[in-house]
Amino acid sequence: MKRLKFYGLGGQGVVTAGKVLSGAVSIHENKYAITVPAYGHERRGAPVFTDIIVDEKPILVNCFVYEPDVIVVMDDTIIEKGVDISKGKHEDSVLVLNTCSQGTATEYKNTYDFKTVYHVNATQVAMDHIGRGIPNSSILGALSKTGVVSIESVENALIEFFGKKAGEKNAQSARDSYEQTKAI
Amino acid sequence: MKRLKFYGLGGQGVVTAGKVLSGAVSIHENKYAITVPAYGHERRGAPVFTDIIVDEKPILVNCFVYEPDVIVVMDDTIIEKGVDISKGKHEDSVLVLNTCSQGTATEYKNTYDFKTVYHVNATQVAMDHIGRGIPNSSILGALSKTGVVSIESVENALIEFFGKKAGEKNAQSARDSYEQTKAI
Amino acid sequence: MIDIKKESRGYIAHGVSACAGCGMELILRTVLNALGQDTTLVIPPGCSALFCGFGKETGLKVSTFQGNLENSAAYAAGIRAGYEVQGNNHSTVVAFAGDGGTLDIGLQSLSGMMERGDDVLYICYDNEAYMNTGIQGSSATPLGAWTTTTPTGKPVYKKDLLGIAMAHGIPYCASASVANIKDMTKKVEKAKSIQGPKLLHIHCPCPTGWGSAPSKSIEVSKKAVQTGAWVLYECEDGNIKLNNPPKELKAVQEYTKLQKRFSGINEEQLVALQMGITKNFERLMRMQAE
Amino acid sequence: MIDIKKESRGYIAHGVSACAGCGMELILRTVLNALGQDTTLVIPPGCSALFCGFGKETGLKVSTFQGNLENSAAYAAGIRAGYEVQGNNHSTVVAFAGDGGTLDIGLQSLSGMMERGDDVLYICYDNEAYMNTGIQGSSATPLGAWTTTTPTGKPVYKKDLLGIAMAHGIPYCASASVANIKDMTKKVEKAKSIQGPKLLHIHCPCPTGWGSAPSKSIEVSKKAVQTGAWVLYECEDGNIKLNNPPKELKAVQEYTKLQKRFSGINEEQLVALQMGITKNFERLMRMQAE
Amino acid sequence: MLNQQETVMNKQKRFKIQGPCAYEFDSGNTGSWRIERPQVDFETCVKCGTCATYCPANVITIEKDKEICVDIMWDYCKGCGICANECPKQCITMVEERCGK
Amino acid sequence: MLNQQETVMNKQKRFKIQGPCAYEFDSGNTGSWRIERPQVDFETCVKCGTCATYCPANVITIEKDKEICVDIMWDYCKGCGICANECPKQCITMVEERCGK
Amino acid sequence: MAHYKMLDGNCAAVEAIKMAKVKVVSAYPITPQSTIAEKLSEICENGELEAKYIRVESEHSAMSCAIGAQLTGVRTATATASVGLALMHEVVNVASGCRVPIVMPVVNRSLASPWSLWCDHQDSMAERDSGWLQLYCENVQDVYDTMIMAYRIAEDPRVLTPAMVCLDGFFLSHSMQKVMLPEQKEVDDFIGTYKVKNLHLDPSDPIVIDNLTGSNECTEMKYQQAIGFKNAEDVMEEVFNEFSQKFGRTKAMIEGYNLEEAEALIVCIGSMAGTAKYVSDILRDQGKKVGVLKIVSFRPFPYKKLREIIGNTKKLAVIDRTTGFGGQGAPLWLEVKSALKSDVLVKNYIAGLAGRDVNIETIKNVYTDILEGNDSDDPIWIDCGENVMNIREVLLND
Amino acid sequence: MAHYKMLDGNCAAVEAIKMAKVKVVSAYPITPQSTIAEKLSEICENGELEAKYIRVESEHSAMSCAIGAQLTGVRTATATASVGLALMHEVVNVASGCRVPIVMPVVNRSLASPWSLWCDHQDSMAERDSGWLQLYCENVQDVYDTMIMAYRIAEDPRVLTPAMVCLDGFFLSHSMQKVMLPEQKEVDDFIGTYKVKNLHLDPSDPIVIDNLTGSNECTEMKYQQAIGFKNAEDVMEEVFNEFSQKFGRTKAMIEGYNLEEAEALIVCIGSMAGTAKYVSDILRDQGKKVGVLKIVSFRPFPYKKLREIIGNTKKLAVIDRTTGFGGQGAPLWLEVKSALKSDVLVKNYIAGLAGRDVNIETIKNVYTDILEGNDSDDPIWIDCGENVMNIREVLLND
Ligand SMILES: Cc1ncc(C[n+]2csc(CCOP(=O)(O)OP(=O)(O)O)c2C)c(N)n1
Ligand SMILES: Cc1ncc(C[n+]2csc(CCOP(=O)(O)OP(=O)(O)O)c2C)c(N)n1
Ligand code: SF4
Ligand code: SF4
Ligand code: SF4
Ligand code: SF4
Ligand code: SF4
Ligand code: SF4
Ligand SMILES: [Mg+2]
Ligand SMILES: [Mg+2]
Repeated sequence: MKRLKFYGLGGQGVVTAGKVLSGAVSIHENKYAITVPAYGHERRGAPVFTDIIVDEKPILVNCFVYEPDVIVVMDDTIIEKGVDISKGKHEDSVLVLNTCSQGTATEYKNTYDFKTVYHVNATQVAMDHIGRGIPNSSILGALSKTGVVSIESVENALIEFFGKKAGEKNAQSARDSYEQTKAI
Repeated sequence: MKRLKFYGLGGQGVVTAGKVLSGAVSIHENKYAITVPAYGHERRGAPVFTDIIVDEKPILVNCFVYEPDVIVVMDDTIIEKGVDISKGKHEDSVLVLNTCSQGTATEYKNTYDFKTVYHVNATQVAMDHIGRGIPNSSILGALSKTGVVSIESVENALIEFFGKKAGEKNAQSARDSYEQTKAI
Repeated sequence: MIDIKKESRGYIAHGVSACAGCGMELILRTVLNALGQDTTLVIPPGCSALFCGFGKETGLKVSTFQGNLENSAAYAAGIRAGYEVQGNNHSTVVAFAGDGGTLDIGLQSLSGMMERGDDVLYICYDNEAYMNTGIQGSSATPLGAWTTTTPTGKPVYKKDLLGIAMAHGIPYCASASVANIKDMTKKVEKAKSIQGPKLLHIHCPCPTGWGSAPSKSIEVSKKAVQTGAWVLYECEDGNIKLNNPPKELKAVQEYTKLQKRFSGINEEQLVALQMGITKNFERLMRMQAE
Repeated sequence: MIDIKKESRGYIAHGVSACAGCGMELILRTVLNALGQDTTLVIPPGCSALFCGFGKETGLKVSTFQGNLENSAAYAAGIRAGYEVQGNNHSTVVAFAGDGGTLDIGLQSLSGMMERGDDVLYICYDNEAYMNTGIQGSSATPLGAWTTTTPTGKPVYKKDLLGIAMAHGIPYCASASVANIKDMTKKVEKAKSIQGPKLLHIHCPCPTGWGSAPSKSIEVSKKAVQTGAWVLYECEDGNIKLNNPPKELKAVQEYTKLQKRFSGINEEQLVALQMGITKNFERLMRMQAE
Repeated sequence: MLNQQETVMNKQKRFKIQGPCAYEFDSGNTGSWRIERPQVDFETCVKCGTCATYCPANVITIEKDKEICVDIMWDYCKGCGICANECPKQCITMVEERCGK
Repeated sequence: MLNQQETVMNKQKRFKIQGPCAYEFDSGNTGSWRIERPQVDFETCVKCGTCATYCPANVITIEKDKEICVDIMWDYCKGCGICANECPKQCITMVEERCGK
Repeated sequence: MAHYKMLDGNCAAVEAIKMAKVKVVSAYPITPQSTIAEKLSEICENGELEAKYIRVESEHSAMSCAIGAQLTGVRTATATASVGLALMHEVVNVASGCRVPIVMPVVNRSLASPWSLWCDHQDSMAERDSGWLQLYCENVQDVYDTMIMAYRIAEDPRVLTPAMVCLDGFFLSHSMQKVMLPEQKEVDDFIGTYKVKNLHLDPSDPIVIDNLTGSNECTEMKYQQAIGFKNAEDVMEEVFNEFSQKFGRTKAMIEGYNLEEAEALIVCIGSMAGTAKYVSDILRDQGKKVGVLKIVSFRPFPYKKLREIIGNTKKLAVIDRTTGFGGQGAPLWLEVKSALKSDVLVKNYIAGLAGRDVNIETIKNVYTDILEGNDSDDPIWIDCGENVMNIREVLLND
Repeated sequence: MAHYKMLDGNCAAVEAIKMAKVKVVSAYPITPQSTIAEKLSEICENGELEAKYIRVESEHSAMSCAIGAQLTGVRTATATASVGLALMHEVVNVASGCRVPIVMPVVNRSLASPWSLWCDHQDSMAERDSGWLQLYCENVQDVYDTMIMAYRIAEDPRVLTPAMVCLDGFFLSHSMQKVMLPEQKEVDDFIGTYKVKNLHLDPSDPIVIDNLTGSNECTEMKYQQAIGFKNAEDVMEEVFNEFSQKFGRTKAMIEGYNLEEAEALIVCIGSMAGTAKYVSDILRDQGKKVGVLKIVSFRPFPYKKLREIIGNTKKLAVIDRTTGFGGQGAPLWLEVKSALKSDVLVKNYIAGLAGRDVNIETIKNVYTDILEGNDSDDPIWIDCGENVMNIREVLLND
């Protein structure tokens, strides 16, 4: 069982990323996944997070993730908004980070003591492929690097989710991001 | 404990008669009484009945009267409306009947096998004293003959209930009726 | 299927326990005569529910649902929808509710029905108080009238149901009265023929609640029309037409003096009542002129 | 007593989580500025409840009760009565509710309040849908507008709140808009000064629900006024006055084209929308003339 | 549509119903409420039908050809007196229902 | 009436309250939402106050005497752009909040 | 001086409201509550009660007005029954959650459907988790007394919980009985003037009431309510004691009758308790050791007191005047059964629905059945007709 | 062919409604139900579902429209949550009393006050006597399956009782999970077309529905409802069996997990059952003999099955996601406790109120506590903060 936590800002498609991921593993990999949505009260602007649990066998547990194996951060400024992305992190937790700077990635790695940080400029990749800086699809490409899901499944799930036309662009965005992702 | 059942028609003041009686014994005789109201659904016209229980000590029971000791019939045509006034009557039950005819009284006595029937033309008495044929006060005068309540208490209760002016007329009506009542 | 134990003319039993002289009884008979058998009634609690009967006995021959006090319009909308999806567009679905069930507790569901455009005929018989529970004041009680909850006369004016209906822009609404049975019948028939939400607001004399003589129910209604306390008019597609309006309004006392509920009215209230009536009549005449 | 953690100008915190460009935020600020501290607010669920805050934190400095969606007017009437019996006639009791909380589920309690004549100021900010639950259609949604529950455009016209209010004969009601802040302020002040039930119906641009650019919230409201999609007027003691009405109405497209909710509108709907707007404007002009 | 009813009737069956409903069309004996009853002066009557129109209980039949041209169902007439009040010829009088009372 | 508040203040006391209520007046950091920020050309500005009037967040102060005549509270400005859209002189431009992004 | 007066249950409730000097009244008529609404409007208008009467357009608004008004710091009154209470349901929970200690007479009447005008406890039992105290009355004196005590209990700072005072429709609401009324001053002394330092509205002292509350605090606030209920038990004890000292009538959360060496007890609520007592007297005379437990406070439910009071009795017949559809038993039975060890036979009887009379025969039958002692899983529906599935046979299109 | 689809709980409910081919829909949005209303309106408009969508102005009208429409003889749909369900309360009882077998998803959310958007079972538990079946779901597949089965059960002529299918707000309503969807034809075969020969409106075949009913018949009609609940147990058994044969997923009114020689069991409802199972697996691995009882059907409550299924287990930890103010325990506990002999320790835990997470720790704590076995009268409020009476301290005029 893998437990993931996605952090981001409203409008970045955090919840969508979670949904697509669960589709990718559930439908395209014959595994199981559930999303555990945290729904806030604010109309706009609050940091958003979503939890996903992935497993080979049907998932029984239905509660929030407290000790994530994978932490996905879709906006590297989120820590300035009072969000502690390291909450519940354990020895083997890895980080997937959307950032334009390797420096930031290293900083995260050191500050929070991650074994591995996967990073990519997902916003830029998204901009390149879909013309809008919404990094939900591209960050999933980066996530594939962790082995939680295959990039092919992500591509398929994106096409399914967004429909053929938009889906393919998003799939390309994910693939591109997957290829650009670096692990440190 | 005495159990009474009043039968009459809408507009005859059946419920009022019950209330006044319970006031008479409760307030003016230091006894206890409760009315058990039967509330129908019809807007108008249905036969009306009300149950009263009278006792020397506080009354515990709160349910309808099934075996009345005293049956008060405020309209002698009520039996034509499908009402069985003899329901639950026992050996010692007495009848108080508003009728203009001794014959009817006798008929009731024989048909239902009452030990005693107290009868009076209560409607006429009411008409004489209050100008309207509403026999509620006058029938209470007749009822006094049975010993359930004293005529003085009835008079006092009527004055209390209707206020001094109207009350006194009603009291006179009760007294007059009391005096005219015959037992057969 | 209704099992006829005692036959009647029309769709209602002759012997129902509405009070002697009840205007509502006459209204419902008139309405059903105009609508015919292919009708479904929704009747909320209130005096009209007397017709639904008690136990397995009923006083109605048409298919009927006795709903709650506040949702006649919603039940009717649901029934209409149910018929529609089964291809039944011919049956008339009618809510027949009192003023309390319409202007007070049921106003919201009525408003929703009117806004959505549901094909329902809503009829409010207005006896101007909660009669079935014992003559408590409603928003339809006229200024100055006694009820058990307006013991010194109602301090505010009657709510204007047709004004509210017209603000909803429904295709047809009208007032009617037992004072004019032909007019009422015509309006019911017209309403039946129109698609969409329709509202009839029918003045309903209630001897018990108004303290009028049972024999005077029609007379008092006529006086209401002659004094302008009740204005007969209709509004079709936004166009207002008064039906045979009095040339000149009689003084409101002609109307009030027939009813005990106005016996305690004071001078000030009477003046206000008269003023409200006159203003309303003039307003409607003006709106008609447009 | 409010414990100020971060001070603000006026009675509302600067940083509240209403969307960027939200018209409702501007409305509530304007309203409270005009009313001042001696105010009690009733706020139902809906976007305006954001100001009530979360947990022990609030964005409001005035005494406030967050009620239910459907009974703001009744809560306000109760509060008014409570103040009155304690001799407080000075505080303004205000219900501040959305269109859903006013024209749909809350209409009945509002109607009751208006009929009884309770001394309450009722303000409806009208963003023309249920925004807080995710843009579902309300009775205030205009014809042709997309919402999640009117996916092909709403098939019927918007409910006429002021029409309904005027039918209740309340002493003062008016429409307002963020397009004209001065006018809004004046109306709030006037409403405050009048005894009895008052209603303000304020057009409220909602970039999130309307699919308009946040920066265009004022522009779109101005277009609403210029096209007659929103008419600024007031009704005092039954007399209607349009406030600075446009000499000539612009075509409704000027208004609709700024908003994605109208992007799917078809020709027929557009014609109907335009017709409704023109008719309404003319009707009001006529009523003013009287 | 409703004319289909006749044919449909044939296919009707008794069902045991659960829940509240009524289907026996019956009539109360509201005639017993009467304190006064309308007495028509058939001579004066012009058979205009006004009384029938306004009778809330719908118990008046105008029989133009019969001597008793205004026929009242005594089982149901509540004795409200509306017919008497509205008759343009004032040919209806309300008389005490029961003599001697 | 409200002026009494000051005096009343003295008699205030902390109460333990049961049930839901809020009394800490606080402000969210809505400035962080901005993607673009309004940049005022102080030269062109005529200090008319239109921007301040329409700002939903009420974060604009017109300081007639200062060089920075249009003062914006950056902690709260949401970057909606209404001020820019409404400025009659069009002297407000929305510029990207974070460079390089 | 205290004096007797003939009152029905509704008038007794009004008398108590009047003597509690409520300041705002909002009520909507419904059978059999209507005379409460009428009487209250009358005394507001004639000055007997210095209060404002709000003629609301529904029960939902009646409760809303009462909450709004009481939040400004005054005592308020409303009253309802049946579907009226049901229509309030949503806001009934607001009153309790906001700790607004309204005292409300509920004139018990069956809920639709089927439509009925008559008494059972379905209406108030459906509110049993709504965070209100629930006190049930046996007779008219009880209605008055319970109302008066309810103000003290509900408003106590340790409790701050609204209270329903439930009286059986018609059997109490319309039954005339003589009632001992105290002097106004005695009542004033007993319940005091209303002044609660909890949530309230005051423009010169603003707070924001009932805003959105997070998962991190809601449990706590609800727990506070639970504490309110716990405290209510102690407060009731105090108030009952003081009441009996001052007014001479004994009260208890649970009242026993003929308990001595009882072999079987009927556990019941409301007006039927009187009849049960009466029958138990008769049976005692016949040598049968039977008695009655009357539950006065259903919320909080005095389960510890119940355990004590039953002593060694091993047979309890619990009569519910409501159905409890789909549960193992009806509400009262569930509470009683779950409070006791399984060596006590606790049998459930459903009786008195929609006004069906719970008469001497009914009670006797229950005693006979419980004394026989055979267990049964499902509740026993007393007086339920034969042929129950065939009461409606309709000719319909096939 | 049956196939997997990613759905959240709300969409799964909509999928079931669509495949049941309802003909009239009336719904009012409320968090977290709103997407049900939205999705239904969408598929009504785009023709995926041939039905009329009535955009009602309140939940009260939503239920009223549904009742009205279904009375004409078609299947209808509505859905709600929290205060929305509370606002329907009055008419919820009409649907059941008139035996209109509506199937309604209830997306569980806490009731105000305090205002909360999040999950607990207060809303549906307050309707537990309203004469509706209540089925609770564990996961999204379960939502779909339960909805489909609910039509069969509710509409069965032996049952004729409406059904609430309850799904935890957010935890299910907004959780994406993969769901096996059958073919339309399979569903058609399973639930059949709607045709009930009970109360219905038909102008060519008139009857009068829901008129006033006397005390002499109301008990009988309510007893008919009770019979409906009794029958529902058998019907469920049949439907569950047929469902598992046709669709391969096993269902039961009460579902046991890790029962073998269990020393202690958690009894619970809804989505927390999954977490409880997960934890019990972990603890089993650690040698602790613990398991789970998931109550699927709360109405009718399967108390006999409960007695059987617990076997020799002597410790039950009942977790209620609601409060049960003023009762000895919360609703689920009351049912469980009253069904069992007193040699079984049945302890009540209150958890997960207003969205508070019932997580692995919570469950572990419950197991630890119950295994220790000390009795306690009052429910234990899990995760309730310290200092609970002091969470609001306000400066106010004295
Ligand atoms: C929710 C609810 N509240 C109260 C009642 C009680 N009630 C039944 S009929 C009625 C009066 C209705 O008045 P109206 O609609 O004017 O009809 P009328 O009795 O005057 O014919 C009331 C208040 C009810 N049935 N339901
Ligand atoms: C009885 C009830 N039903 C539904 C809801 C859910 N709800 C909360 S806010 C809202 C929308 C309100 O719309 P509106 O009043 O127009 O305010 P807006 O959100 O648009 O500002 C709804 C439906 C509720 N709170 N109460
Ligand atoms: S009270 Fe009035 S409306 Fe009701 S039945 Fe009697 S006369 Fe008719
Ligand atoms: S959704 Fe609309 S009304 Fe609500 S906060 Fe956002 S912009 Fe304002
Ligand atoms: S109204 Fe008079 S004249 Fe006309 S038919 Fe009747 S009785 Fe004859
Ligand atoms: S008295 Fe009344 S009921 Fe009888 S016939 Fe005349 S109008 Fe009809
Ligand atoms: S609106 Fe423009 S010109 Fe006016 S003050 Fe603002 S920035 Fe200056
Ligand atoms: S961008 Fe918007 S929030 Fe910022 S100052 Fe301008 S108007 Fe105000
Ligand atoms: Mg009425
Ligand atoms: Mg809105």
